[in-house]
Amino acid sequence: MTVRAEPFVVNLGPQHPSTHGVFRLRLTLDGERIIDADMVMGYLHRSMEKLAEERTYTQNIPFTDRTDYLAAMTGNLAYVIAVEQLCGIEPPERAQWLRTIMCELQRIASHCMAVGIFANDCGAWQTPVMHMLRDREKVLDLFEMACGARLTLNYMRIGGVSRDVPPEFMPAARKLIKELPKKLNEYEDLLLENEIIVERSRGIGVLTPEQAMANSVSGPMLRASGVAWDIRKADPYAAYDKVDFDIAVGVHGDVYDRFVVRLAEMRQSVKILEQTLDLIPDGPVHAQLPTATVQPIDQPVAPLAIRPPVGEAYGRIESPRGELGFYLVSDGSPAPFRFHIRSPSYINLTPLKLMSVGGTVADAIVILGSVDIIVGEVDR
Amino acid sequence: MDDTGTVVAFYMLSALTIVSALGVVVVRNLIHAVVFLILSFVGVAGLYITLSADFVAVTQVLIYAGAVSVLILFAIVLTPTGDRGNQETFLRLPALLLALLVAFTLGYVAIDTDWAISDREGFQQTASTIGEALLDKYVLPFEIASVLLLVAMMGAIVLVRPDSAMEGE
Amino acid sequence: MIRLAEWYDFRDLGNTVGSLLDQIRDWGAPDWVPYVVSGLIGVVAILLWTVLSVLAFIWIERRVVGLMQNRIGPNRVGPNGLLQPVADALKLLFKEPITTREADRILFWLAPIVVFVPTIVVFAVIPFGERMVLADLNVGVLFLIAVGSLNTIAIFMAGWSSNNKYALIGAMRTIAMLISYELIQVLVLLAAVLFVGSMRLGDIVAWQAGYGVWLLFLQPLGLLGYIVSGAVEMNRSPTDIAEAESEIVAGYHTEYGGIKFGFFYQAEYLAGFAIAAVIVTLYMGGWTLWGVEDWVPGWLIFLAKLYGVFFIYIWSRGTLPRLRIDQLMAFAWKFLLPLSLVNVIIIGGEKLLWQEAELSSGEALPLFAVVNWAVAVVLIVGWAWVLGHQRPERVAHRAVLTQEVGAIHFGEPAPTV
Amino acid sequence: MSVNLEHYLIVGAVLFSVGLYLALAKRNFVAVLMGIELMFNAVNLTFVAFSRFVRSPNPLDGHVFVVFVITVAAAEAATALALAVLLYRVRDTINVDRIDLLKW
Repeated sequence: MTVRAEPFVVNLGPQHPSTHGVFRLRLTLDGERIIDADMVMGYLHRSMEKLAEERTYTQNIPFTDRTDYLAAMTGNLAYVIAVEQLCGIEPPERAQWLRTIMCELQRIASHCMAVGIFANDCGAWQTPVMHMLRDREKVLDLFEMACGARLTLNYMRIGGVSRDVPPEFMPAARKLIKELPKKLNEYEDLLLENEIIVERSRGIGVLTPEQAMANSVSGPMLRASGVAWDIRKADPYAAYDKVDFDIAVGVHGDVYDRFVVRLAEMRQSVKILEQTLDLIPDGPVHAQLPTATVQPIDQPVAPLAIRPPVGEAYGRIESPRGELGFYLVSDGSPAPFRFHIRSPSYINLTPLKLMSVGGTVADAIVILGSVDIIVGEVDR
Repeated sequence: MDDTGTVVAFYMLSALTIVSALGVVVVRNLIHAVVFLILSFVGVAGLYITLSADFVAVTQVLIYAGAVSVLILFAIVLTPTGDRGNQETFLRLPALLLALLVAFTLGYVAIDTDWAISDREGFQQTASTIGEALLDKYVLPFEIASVLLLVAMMGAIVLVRPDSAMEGE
Repeated sequence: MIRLAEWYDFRDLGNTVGSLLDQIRDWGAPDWVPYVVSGLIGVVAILLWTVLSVLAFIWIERRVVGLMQNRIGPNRVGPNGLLQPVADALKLLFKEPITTREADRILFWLAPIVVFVPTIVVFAVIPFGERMVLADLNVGVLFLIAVGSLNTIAIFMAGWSSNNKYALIGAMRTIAMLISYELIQVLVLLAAVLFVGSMRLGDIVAWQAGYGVWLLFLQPLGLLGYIVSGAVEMNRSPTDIAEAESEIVAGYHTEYGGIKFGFFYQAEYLAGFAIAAVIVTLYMGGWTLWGVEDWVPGWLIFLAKLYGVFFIYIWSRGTLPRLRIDQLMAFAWKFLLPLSLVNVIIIGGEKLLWQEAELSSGEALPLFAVVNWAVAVVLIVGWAWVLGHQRPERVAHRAVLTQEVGAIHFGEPAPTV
Repeated sequence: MSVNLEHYLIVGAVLFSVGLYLALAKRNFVAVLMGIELMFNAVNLTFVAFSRFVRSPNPLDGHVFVVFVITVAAAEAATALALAVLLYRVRDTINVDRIDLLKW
């Protein structure tokens, strides 16, 4: 009979400085080792999917930036692509390019947050985060120039983009793209070879490709486990098939690789932005909505609401956290019959217990940081 | 030993030591008992200073108040909470009588015999003399003490290691 | 340099106080009065200095770390934030120091005091200036370690009595850390005392001034060991395990509110000053600066060096991430302990060589300095390599870039940085 | 009025008897150990007192003895507390009364 320290349950969250929002992780500890970890979610559940069924398709667009509030652009785009598939609308050329630019800018901003918060979870006392937020501010200024908002953008429309970018957007974007590689080199010098970060993240929370695929993980987590799967290449949308870029892939599947993959992805986004800013054509930014779907005047519901034909559609894109998809079922009325969000953060959390059992409390925090969840998207 | 400062210090420190020693006996919670024990250790260290034995006083604080007390605290934390009430065993009275008997005999012997008091003043500094004595006159006990410490350390670790084979029935 | 008249020559406050004491003796006070008065002046001076510099440094630290993170730092309260520490102190004063219902009342109340006292007592032994030391013990260095080991109990009391899971984990972690790094401190200070030959801090400063060399140049391994264990003792920079915000919320002082938490916060800063003071006295020549102390007041040089060393800790707090508790323990037992043992052996050998071979200090010391620095570099790099610092899975690398979708690259060699 | 050897010996005697009572009367094994530590302290005190007051060729031998006593006491405390933990692990109690079986 050994000294059995009876298991010791510790609650991380919901009110905890490093669980990225109201998310609770109940850890059962034997001394310092974690025996069991189960997640308690739903603190931020706003029942978006039910609310969306009472609103018309156009009124649902603002919902999509509130799910993943750190990557609102990608939220809008995924929903809008789904509706366009439903109605068979083809947005004009310039709108496609504008969507690509906006999504890549959003990826840079979101990855800045993710890498900064990860270094903060390792204990780096907010210094890396503050530097990365400075760069994120520049991206948010560009968004403010384009659509007036910084976080909940509501920029995309069904059939194109809400408005064309002002003339000073392009030079500002070019200036940002010139500065970013220098900043990224600085972060890589500071963080990549930092002894303590390497010590805290190498070999921790390892996810083999088979486990990743079995848990349907997507995004940087999947690529860190060595699987080169990127929806921008696999099922290109907007103007991604006309741009040349690489997929960043890790080789060990541990926390360090996720951090390294995110840094490499930011470089790829800069590479894409350089090409898009040169190749973007002129022209209209919003398609002409086909009249057939417009409802005659005498109907009490908003006259111009789009009424897609009966059927279903699934639009998916590569958001900074993984495969973000919208599944819409239309019954011919102006409001969707079923509005479901495939949120990558929620699904990326499934292997959390698999990864953190056996580690210590400090590892659990670092692993949770590397999954990079957004509780708004997890709880919808 | 007659300047007023040392005399006042002696009475205060010995009062502190004896009261906290009695506190260890009286108090009902074992953790409080350890705190009183640490207080008595520090009191004894103060008494050493009045005897101008500075090296021994600091070693006492370092070893007893710093290390041994933490050992005792950890032992209490690792053992069951049931026996933390500092209760007495059934042979309380005989123990009390024996303790008083010992106290009186020692006290009587202390007062009765006339010790060969020397008229020496306090030591100026003791550390270097102790060091030299340890290394030339008492070098053998010094080596044996180090071996003893090594054995005690290894013994303690082997005893407490969870997967050690020494299980009970 | 003309010596100004005794009493208003502020170069060293020592003789100012001395002349004051002679004044008292002339008034025919009994012999113990000047002794008590000088003690009183010393205590009041130290307390005043520590409180003021803690307040000053709360402000300096928040501004400096703010600048490191390209933000401004406190500038609302008072002229660009100068009254911020005072506001914090007042806030702490007015907050209700609640005691949790199940807490062990006496220990809960006693813990902040027992944390605070040893940290202040360390300053009694530190020589601030020429004759400015409160208690000139000739076991000074041992006194530093003994008092340093006392706050282990205080942290246990705080963690145990607040009856809170987080506090208990924090207390256990801190105690394990403190004990293992205390061992390193003892070995490192042993080497320093061995070389100088006396434990009295005054003698150590005089020795360094006499030979015009700082122990910093002679014992790099010792300094490395002491800086790291100093960072551990004051729970700061890469080792703030106790109140690792991202992990267990606030460590052993989770349950403390109001001025009780103020004591812990103040004790942490004081520990920082104490460690910096010991580093300056032992390794950086205390209040002497190669002769500069003849015309610049000694205590001014000492304070300048002390704040410089403390700035290094602020700097490392602003940049370095935190080590896990088991990595920190492994670092102590597997890396620092062997190194400090080797350091003691080398220094002992050099001391013997210096005395037996009757080398003059002119040739011996530079030779020893070069040898020690070379040995330090070789040992650190070699021992880190032996411990597997550069083993394959610890080498930093970048992501693999590929074009074809769906390929599995798990386990392939990655481009190193 | 001055303090001399007898005062210290009396304080030592009192401390020793309190330690003895603790060692004999307490039920918890760790409390018994605390009693033993107190007795060690009492003995140390008398050593230092003798080395301060009594005439002897080299007076500081008392201090050397105290240093040896302290090391032995520390080693003994470590082993005894390891035994306490082991006792708890095997017998599930460290109540001195219940451990009366000479073999186990």
